[in-house]
Amino acid sequence: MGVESKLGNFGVVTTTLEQVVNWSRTRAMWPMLFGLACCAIEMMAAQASDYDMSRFGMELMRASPRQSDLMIVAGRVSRKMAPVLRRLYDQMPDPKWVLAMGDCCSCGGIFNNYAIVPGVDEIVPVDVYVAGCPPRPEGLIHGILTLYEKVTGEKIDHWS
Amino acid sequence: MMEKKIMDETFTVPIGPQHPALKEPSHFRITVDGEIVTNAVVRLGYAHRGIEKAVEGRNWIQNLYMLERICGICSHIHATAYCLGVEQLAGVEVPPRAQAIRVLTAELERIHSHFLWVGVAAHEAGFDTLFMYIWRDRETVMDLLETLSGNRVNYSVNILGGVKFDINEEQADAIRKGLDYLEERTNHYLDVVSNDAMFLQRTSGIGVMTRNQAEVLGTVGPTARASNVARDVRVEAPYGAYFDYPANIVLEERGDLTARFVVRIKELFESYRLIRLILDTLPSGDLETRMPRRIKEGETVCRVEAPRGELFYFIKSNGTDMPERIKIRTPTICNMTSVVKLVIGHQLADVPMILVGIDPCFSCNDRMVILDRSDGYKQQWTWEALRQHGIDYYHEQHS
Amino acid sequence: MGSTTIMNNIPNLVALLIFPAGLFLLLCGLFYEWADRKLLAQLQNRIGPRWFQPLADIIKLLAKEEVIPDGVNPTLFIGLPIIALAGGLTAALYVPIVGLLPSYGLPGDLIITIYLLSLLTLCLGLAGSNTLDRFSLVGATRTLTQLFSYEAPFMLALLGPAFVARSWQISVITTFTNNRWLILSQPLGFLVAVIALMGKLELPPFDAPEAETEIVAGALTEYSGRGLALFRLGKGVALVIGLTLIASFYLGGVTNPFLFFVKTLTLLLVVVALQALLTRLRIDQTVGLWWRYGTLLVLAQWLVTIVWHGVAT
Amino acid sequence: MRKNPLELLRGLWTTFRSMLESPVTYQYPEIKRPVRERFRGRHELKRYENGLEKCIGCALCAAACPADAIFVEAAENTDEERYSPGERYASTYEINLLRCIFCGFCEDSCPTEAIVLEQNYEVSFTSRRQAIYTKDLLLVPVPTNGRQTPMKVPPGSFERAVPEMEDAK
Repeated sequence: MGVESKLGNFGVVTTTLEQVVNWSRTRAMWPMLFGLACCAIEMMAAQASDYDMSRFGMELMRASPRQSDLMIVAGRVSRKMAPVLRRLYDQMPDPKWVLAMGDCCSCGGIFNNYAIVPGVDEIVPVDVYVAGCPPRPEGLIHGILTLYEKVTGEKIDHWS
Repeated sequence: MMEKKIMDETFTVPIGPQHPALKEPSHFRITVDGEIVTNAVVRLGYAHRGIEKAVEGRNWIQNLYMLERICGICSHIHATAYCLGVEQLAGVEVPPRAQAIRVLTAELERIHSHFLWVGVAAHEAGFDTLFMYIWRDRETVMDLLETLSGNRVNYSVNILGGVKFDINEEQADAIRKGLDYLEERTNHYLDVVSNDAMFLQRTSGIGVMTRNQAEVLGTVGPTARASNVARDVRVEAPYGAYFDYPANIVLEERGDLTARFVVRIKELFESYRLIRLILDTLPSGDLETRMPRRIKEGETVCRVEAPRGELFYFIKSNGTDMPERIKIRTPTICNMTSVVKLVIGHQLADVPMILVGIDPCFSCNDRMVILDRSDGYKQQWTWEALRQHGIDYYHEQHS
Repeated sequence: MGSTTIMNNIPNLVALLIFPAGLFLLLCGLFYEWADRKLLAQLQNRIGPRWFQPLADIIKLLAKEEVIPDGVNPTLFIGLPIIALAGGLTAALYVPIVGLLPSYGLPGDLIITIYLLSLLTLCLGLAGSNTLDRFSLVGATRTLTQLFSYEAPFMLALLGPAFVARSWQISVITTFTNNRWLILSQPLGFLVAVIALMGKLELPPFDAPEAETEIVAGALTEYSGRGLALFRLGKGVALVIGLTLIASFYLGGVTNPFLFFVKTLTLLLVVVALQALLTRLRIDQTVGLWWRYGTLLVLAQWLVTIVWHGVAT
Repeated sequence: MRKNPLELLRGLWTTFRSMLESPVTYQYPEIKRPVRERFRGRHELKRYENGLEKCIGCALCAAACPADAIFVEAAENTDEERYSPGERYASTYEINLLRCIFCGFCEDSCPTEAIVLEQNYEVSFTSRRQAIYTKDLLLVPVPTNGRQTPMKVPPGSFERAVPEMEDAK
């Protein structure tokens, strides 16, 4: 775990620290540069000038899973890709979040056959699902804001 | 040089399945000596979706939406190829207005795809400013497509026997206005990719493919045309409205990355011309003809020119309301061999550029997945094992 | 006795820990990093990050789990970032940060500063070669290669003003260059110094060592939490020091702090514009550029300066 | 750089010209950019002026849906409890938004233009269960001077199995 494992409960100190840390995490959540299909195109569109995600501290798509906090699964996950995806998730240091972008990775979407994992939450725990095929960049950003709300409410003792 | 001393032994740099240079999963094993690539192996199948099997379980109309989702960039052209094939089988004549609108959408899609590619390639070259500008201007096309069809990526403009949407006058004006802006910008980008000396350093003379190579390796589309191979389905075997609106072929001599940039950017002008022509002389008439629910028995092939090159469909019907077999061959799989050949002898830093030079679309090209490999590697995941390996593991951890 | 020593040392402690080195310097580094990213975004027609962005990044990284991969030497893995940051902070003691006179000074501290600055790059290289990851290895090799290519021109370019000031002590040089705009008399030296600074900080177009599309994150691929934060801070500090050195040497010294601040920001704007304009160079192209053009340019500058002074005296 | 410096500078100038433009970013959460009229967002179940539901529970949309995202269960209307002008109404109407691919095929197949893809694209959930939109979530509010369903109507005011309406597109 991150800072949480080193912390006992110091009452008010913990709460303020909690607020500061959550603040920093929601302001600087670095996504991993990890595209799978059509949705990756819209994810890149959200990175580009028009829907500039650097406003939310996502300026740097981290290429290395070691440095990323958020895995945006953009596109359907094939059976062959699933173990790789889980390994990438393991390589990310805690705390880490997963956002399932689009139908295919949320629940298989239109593909329900032998080759597709019916929902990436069969492989890794997912925090936020964004519907759409693919979602607009605004939709993706809305999903990210939903995730931020979720993270802001987190407590230190829930972390570890 | 320094590197040689430190890493004298050759080792393999794995690129993928997850790698910043790849926007979609695929796997390359690059054997480098210092920084020089000595061998490259490509391994596909990470984006295999079993679509060819899945379409056999849906009726003809539902397959339209299924096949549209083969590719997130060139979705319309997939649907068009499928529709053309099915209409051939059913012996249905599509009204000219519908055909014109199909071609118009296809050309708009070509514009968006080429813009996207130039941006991505600039990003690979480490020229993020160009990436930002290109994608900013690409939004114009996306808005036009959204105005036209109501969606940014999977337009679902086609329906069997026609198109779903009409174009009214104000939309036509919007498209014209957008094209004027894009044309001006495109001139600017053509100037950049052919004059910016720093950019040329990364592109000119890199990944040179001679005309002979291009023909032997069976490349298609802009990749081939950049090596002066006159290969364009719109010209050599026109389909749909391309009879009435003939397209001109764009060729380049050099065959290096610069040529691939220039070819694609010059094709944009061709698309602008076609779209304006279609908008000015849009034939009147209704948008669709009646299609039978069951397609009569038979089989057919259908070739169209996707933004990346020739797209091939084989469709077999057994007289029911579901296809018996649909085989798809996408342009990327034809061009993939050229990458493996071309990277050898280049710097490691050039590999992403050369790879992206063919405009790869891995979700397109993964039509099959190997279960039994020759080297005896036989790891196969049953669904239960995968689930156990995945979410169950984390649930145990948290409980 | 003990108390008196403490009393005597309090100014030093303050200078070391809070101002001008230490905390204040870190905040400066964060600010300049933000200005860099914001300006870059503006040039790319984006809005860009909010003002607290680098601070949030650092806090988040500090509160994050630090993964120590197998096969590394843990001591090195944890120690190297600290050394890098310490080097930067120490270097700041000899440099007129925000236009104040340097807290310490001794003859020849220019050399010390330059080498403390390159300590950061060395630590980067070592950190990369410490891990087993292939990408880190390639990144480390590229980092060191680049170090060897730009170090000499950078040094020579900074020694130009030292030559005309007849001293190797930064404070002396800055007092000499007050209201003397050496950029006019040594334009080539200035150019080389700025570009070499970009190479030192691995900013585009010299970011081949951390080119994400080729080698994932370069030497820092395996660094997750604290280590990454410290390295980022170190780079921020190095950016401040480099800008300060060049501005104070070439742009008319450190007459008043506000003016000096403006000068550094202008310099930063130039750097950012170059970043936005140029495509990433391949590592061999970088080396070629430095040895084929950079060194020659700065040597020519030296020749001119020497001849000129020979004529003048 | 073996090219002559003039060429280099010209190329740089070409890039530099477009750097002096103002940002184009749509600051999304604060400023929402209106979508095009044809945009296909989240579905809505429409009502008639008098408050009756347009959906007659024929489940054609469910049959047409390429992604099997729609589930419809129909029940008989009575004059005491009338939901739709038709013979039957949808007692259960569920759309799994995480399955729906927003292709608009349900819209085309609906005989009474009951289901319409509206312009709301802000559909993100923290659990898959939230993504299943039930009828009360999909149904639009009763228009003014309309009555809440189920409504009691005089007997014999609706006989047709499918209400008469102008030809659908």
